[in-house]
Amino acid sequence: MPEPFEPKIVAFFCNWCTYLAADLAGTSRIKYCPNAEVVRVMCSGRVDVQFVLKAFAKGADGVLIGGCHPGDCHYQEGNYKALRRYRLLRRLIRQMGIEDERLRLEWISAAEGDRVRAVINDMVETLKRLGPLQKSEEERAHLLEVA
Amino acid sequence: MSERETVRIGVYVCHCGTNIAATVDVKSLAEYAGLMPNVVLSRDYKYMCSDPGQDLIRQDIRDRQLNRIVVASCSPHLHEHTFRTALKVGGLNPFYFHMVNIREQASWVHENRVQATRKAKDLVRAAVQRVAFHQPLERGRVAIQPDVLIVGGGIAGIHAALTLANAGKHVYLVEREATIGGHMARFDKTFPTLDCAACILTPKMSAVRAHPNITLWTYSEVTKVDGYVGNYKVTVLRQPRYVDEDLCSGCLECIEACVYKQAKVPDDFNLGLSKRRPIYIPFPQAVPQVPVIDPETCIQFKSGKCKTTCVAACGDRHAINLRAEAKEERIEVGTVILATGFQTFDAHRVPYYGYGKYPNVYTALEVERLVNASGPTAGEVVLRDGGRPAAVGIVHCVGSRDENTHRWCSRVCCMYSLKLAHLIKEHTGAEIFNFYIDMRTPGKGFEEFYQKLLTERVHFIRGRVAEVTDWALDPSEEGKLVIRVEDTLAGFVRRIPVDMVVLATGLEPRTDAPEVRRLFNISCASEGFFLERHPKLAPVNTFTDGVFLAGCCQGPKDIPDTVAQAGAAAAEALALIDAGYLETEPNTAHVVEEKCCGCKTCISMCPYHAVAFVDEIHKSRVNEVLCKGCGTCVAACPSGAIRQNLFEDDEIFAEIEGVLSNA
Amino acid sequence: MRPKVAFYWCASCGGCEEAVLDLAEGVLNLADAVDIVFWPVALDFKEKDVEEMADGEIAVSFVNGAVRSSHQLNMARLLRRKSKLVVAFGACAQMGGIPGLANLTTARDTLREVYGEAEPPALEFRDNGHTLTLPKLFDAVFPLDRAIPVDYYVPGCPPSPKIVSDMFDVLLNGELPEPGAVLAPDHAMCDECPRRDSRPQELKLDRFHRVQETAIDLDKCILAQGVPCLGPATRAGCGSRCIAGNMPCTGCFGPTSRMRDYGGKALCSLASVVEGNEVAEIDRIFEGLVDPAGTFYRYSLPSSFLERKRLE
Amino acid sequence: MQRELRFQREADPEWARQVSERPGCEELYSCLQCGACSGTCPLSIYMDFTPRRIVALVREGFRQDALSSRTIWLCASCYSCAVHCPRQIHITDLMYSLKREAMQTHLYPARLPIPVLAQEFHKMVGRRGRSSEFWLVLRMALRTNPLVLLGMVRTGWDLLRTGRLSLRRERIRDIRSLYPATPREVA
Amino acid sequence: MSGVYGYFPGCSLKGTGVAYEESLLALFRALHLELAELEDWNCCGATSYMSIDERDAFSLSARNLTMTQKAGHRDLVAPCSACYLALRKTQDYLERYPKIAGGNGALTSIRAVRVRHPLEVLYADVGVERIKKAIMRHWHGGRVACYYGCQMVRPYSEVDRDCDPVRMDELLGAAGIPTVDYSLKTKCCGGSLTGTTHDVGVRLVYILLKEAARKGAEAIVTVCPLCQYNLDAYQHEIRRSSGERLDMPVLYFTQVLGWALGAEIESLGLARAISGRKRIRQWFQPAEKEAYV
Repeated sequence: MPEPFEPKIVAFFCNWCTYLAADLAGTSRIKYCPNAEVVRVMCSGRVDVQFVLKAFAKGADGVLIGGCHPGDCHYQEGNYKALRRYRLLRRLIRQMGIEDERLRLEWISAAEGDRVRAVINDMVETLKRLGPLQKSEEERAHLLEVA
Repeated sequence: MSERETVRIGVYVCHCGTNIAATVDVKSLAEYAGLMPNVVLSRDYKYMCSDPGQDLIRQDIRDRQLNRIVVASCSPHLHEHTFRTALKVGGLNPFYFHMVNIREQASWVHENRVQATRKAKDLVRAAVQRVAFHQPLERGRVAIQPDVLIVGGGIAGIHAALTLANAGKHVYLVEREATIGGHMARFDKTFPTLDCAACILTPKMSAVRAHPNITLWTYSEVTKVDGYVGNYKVTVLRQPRYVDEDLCSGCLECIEACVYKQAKVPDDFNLGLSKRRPIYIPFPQAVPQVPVIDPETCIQFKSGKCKTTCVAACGDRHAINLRAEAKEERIEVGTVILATGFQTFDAHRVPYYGYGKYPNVYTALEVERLVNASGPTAGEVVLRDGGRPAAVGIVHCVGSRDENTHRWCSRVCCMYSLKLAHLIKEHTGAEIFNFYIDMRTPGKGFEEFYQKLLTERVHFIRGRVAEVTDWALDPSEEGKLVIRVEDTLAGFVRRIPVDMVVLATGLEPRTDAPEVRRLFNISCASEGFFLERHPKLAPVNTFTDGVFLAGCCQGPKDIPDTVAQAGAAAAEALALIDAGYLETEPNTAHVVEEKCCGCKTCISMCPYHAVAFVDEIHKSRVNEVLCKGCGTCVAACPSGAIRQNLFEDDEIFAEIEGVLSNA
Repeated sequence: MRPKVAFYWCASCGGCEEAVLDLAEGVLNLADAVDIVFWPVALDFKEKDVEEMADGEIAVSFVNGAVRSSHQLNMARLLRRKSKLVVAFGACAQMGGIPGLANLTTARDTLREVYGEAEPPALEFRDNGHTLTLPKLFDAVFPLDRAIPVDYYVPGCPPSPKIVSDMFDVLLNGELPEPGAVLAPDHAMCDECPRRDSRPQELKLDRFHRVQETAIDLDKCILAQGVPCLGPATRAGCGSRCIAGNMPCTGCFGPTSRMRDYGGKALCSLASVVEGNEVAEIDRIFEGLVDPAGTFYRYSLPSSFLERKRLE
Repeated sequence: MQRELRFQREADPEWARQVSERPGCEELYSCLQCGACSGTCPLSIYMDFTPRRIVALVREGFRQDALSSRTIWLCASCYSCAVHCPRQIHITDLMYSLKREAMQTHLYPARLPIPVLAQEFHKMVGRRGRSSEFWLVLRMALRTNPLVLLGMVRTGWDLLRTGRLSLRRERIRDIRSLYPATPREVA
Repeated sequence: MSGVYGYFPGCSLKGTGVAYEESLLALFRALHLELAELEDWNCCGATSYMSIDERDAFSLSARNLTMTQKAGHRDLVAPCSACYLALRKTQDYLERYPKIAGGNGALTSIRAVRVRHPLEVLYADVGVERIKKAIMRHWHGGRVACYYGCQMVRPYSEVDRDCDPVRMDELLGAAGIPTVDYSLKTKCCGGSLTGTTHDVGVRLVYILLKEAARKGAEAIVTVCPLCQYNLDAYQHEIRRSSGERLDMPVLYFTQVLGWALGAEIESLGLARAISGRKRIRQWFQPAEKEAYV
């Protein structure tokens, strides 16, 4: 029988809050789903919309951006920039037939190791419901080969 | 990627004993890495961070001409520096390195070995693809301004200040209250040695006042912090005390002269157990020895119709200036020590203990004042109605170890409860009952003190008090406070009538900790205490360079630990100052000028004004000293003309593809 | 002997063909300089004429338009085989162009849109002995380089005369740029924008307008007036024709070499300069951006990372 | 003289684990044994084991002792323990789940009227959809110790003359809708 | 804001607690609040039921809640503390522990209904101020002890805080009825223990009455039929065993408030009290003229 669908999540975590939270989850031995793989950036404000689109195109079933809580950004305002991009990007990917739930922006402070678990587990559950997202090149191949 | 030279990557997988190896198949991970493009060698080793582990890297760089290194082990926050140094020693630019976190973010958080290993492989692959793009970078240096700011004048702040001042550094000590001394100044004796708090504290307090290298600002608060390690620009707001510190001689005649013959105002230093006048000095040994006028209650301020006898009493010294106003001081310091302390748990939050309902239920801090010879009752332990208690119950863990309030253990309550038990018994001969969940006496001489109390025939009842009530079930309980508790050792429920209940309230973060935190750009742990950089290896550092922690603002601790930590914080600051400079991370942004189209998008991105528009050339430019390296402008640059060291687009895209190339 | 060149159009509007003629008298020099062996729009050549040529016989083929049908794909492959160089000419060939917006839907839906309930024509039908076969419509639009290897790109919808003549210069008598090059300057058009100095230092947008909804001030930065203008993200070389016409840049010249997903980058940048820290306020501001995909990917959807709408 | 000794083989840790998965009992293992529950419990003074000790017994897996105790039946569900517990253990729910298990395994103390009342109540409500105090008490008394009825005469009379003792047997119309059929094994 | 409230009387209010129902209806009438009794409601399962079968216990209340929803009521008023808690807990647990429902649709999606206790309705929807204004009769009775019992305030503390609740005291205070500080206001009355382990039950009752008297209360005011029954019905036994003649009236808050707000005295079921009948007769005399405000 085919093995069950395991969604793949690319997680962009800011160095000062969410990445530390993930470390804290580790030192507290909090267990959560292994589906999210973290790309560390200094600030959620560094997350270029291109990164997110790249991830989706390359076969990520979900993308998670983790930053400091509003007002707590280590760089004062980077997380607000992230929030603004995220709000507009959501509408774009919706037009591209990608469900809102596949892209999440979460504020997780260095103290919230438990939230890392909660968010990732919850996202994995949602993605399992939504099923896999088609890679760009696969789509293309499939479309051109009919010619 | 850097010109022509072929990329030769070495991958090192750490077992971390069994921390990683138990959950991640390190062997197959190393083998897998060995097959990746550009990887010329891959090893797994028990402890990469150990000397032999680092030697391995150095040797391979030499013998196998490696020019990129990937280490898969713990969090970069822990050992990135270690390995970069290893590269440097091995003759390679330290930034030809990338670290993969397969411990905190893989082996410790996953149970399924297959999945954890799969994830580790993805992460390593991503790192290998990323590191190929790494560029050689040089660390910048920032000069460290030698002056130090210390926030909080409790024992922690005082000790740190004196240590630094004695080392010849200039210290600004900023205290919110009218005097320094903090909580310790309120204590009578200190456990376990029972030496009097005042005797050991007040000399240090006056030393602070007298020290030429210390600028003491009481009644003051830090309101603004700009800049970065080495040169912080700090604004301090100094509230007017209406008595000029420089002119006042501390004769205190003004206080006697006040038109209020009886003190009327609840005295906060004594937690309202006594009264003071509108012009007052917090306590006899206060530093500075300068009275304060409290405009809330002073007639002159309220109605303007006071004879201002205080001004007259001061005479031609003219120290009293009722028109004084708050003033702002602007200072520049290189380092900061936060010693903002704690606050005690509000006993009202546990209504079953009747605090605020029954007058003879006290908090431990109140009793500290009662037993204090210089306190409101001159050391007499008397009840609010003047009577003397014949039986006293001390309730441990109030607001500690309780999911409904605070889950942590406040560390000091057991010991200070023992101390109060001893002192109350000494003062009153009353029968003392301690109600504890677990007795925690892990310090030097602590257990011996517990032993002493046992032989003093203080009662120790193991059980969390269920309630304190005035409900009398038996004539012997009439008019008493009844403590209902299960004596878990005897195994039955008991009702114990007492005259006085002492609530051993725990320590909690100050209500304004979040604001202070933002002000200095550091983090709080989940309980709300300031977060240290590493619980074991960097206990006084924060994630913000040049900002250090001392005392209970970092977590509950007793006086010895506080003083020790204050010393450590001072030493850390000193180390920075004497080094003269700090090497900065090179992860700054820079504009590729010929590509910049001058659209100015980046200008508004930077809260530090590190990006400026140069009209002559009509392009933006980044001031790398001001740049803190968040990369927000990089993401915002519409034509991709801004780049960030260590977080180049190439590098991040490579990482993303790497993570996903098995998707 | 003069180099042989071919012109061909795939899914396009014909504007790019016009662009060649926009050279005005320059066309005559061109006609002298080259030997045009294939140009269905202008001259009577047949497909088989090309088939009969030897592989690589054609020096340069200029192909405009996106690839949307089996026939276009075959022609592209044929020309690739017969040509030394293939140039993707214009936005459609380079990035998919306006036809590329069809990637927001499917061929089926497109046909339904056109034919309503009526049956779309069968791909093959006979009439007294003759069989006519219609090319198959793909479910997506592709830029030329997704169908065949492309040597050079000429941006623009359509390419500006300057770009076109420069192109002929370098291809016919200059030394060739490195393969894959876009034959236009590699900086953003803001640099050349006549209104660039009017852009404020600290731009913060609190609303967006569509062009038809507002009177655009003639000499102020258009973006600063809340009208989405892609100038900062778009390659220069167009001669700011739209700006001159008091219209915002819609990005036909595509990205600079340092961007990977044109629309994504443009969106990222634009979203960075809006006001608001609250979700509600931010969303309100973006309400003015009615059609994000259409705004940021007007010419480049098929060449974006996502390429097309995901199908259920 | 009674011998008090427990062999480890008598303990059933697996059972403890199962209990810890029941609603409200999740925090079983984080119990501090502080006794706040027993202290605040109005009935602990009548129990054979204080609530704290029940938690200790369950956690260590002494199933027999816990299920056959009178304690679990004396619990009047006043929820004081639940709100006092510093580890937020819902001791009331723990007691309920032990009562249920004691019922199923017939480990409940014989001749203790409380379980009998529960059974009768369950039967009556199960059949009629409502409970009628008079008949409930009557049936319970008959099954345990009819003599207690004598002690109840005075109270019964008081209720009767004040019109508070209804002899009607209440019943709902749509009795079938009482328990929507559900797969039992999930319970 | 006179709206229609769904009304779940529960078994006791049709039996030993009939006075509670009478006075509740009278009081709500006086305040122009409409109570619509739920059609064909069933027993809440109280505490005993939970001791036999968890799922069935929850499905009992689930049925009542579902019918409330069908009837289109947003609020369901449950005067009996046991009923109140059973309903409230059912909502909470079915949401928190899906495994209880075991995939049974009938046991879910009943969050919409707001389960209310009349005390909280009075406090929140009517409010102390409106009560003050609506006073029709001057209290000439003695001081009373407000007794809240367990399940109305624990574990949910939505009607009032679980330790030292005050809302009944405030409401009575607003109606000019003096209350005493009563430390046992949330201690357990023993519930059904008076019926099973009789001596234990009666002992708890005795303690409650005794402490109230010690604090100078001349009556106890309750919010729950079982509390009222226990405190009221066994005083003669206490007299027999301890020789103490308490004869303490045990009233419902709806009776005293109903009286103060001018409800017909006959409609308050005062005659159904067992203990302290004499005192009740004195306190709740038909109004002389000066008794009217």
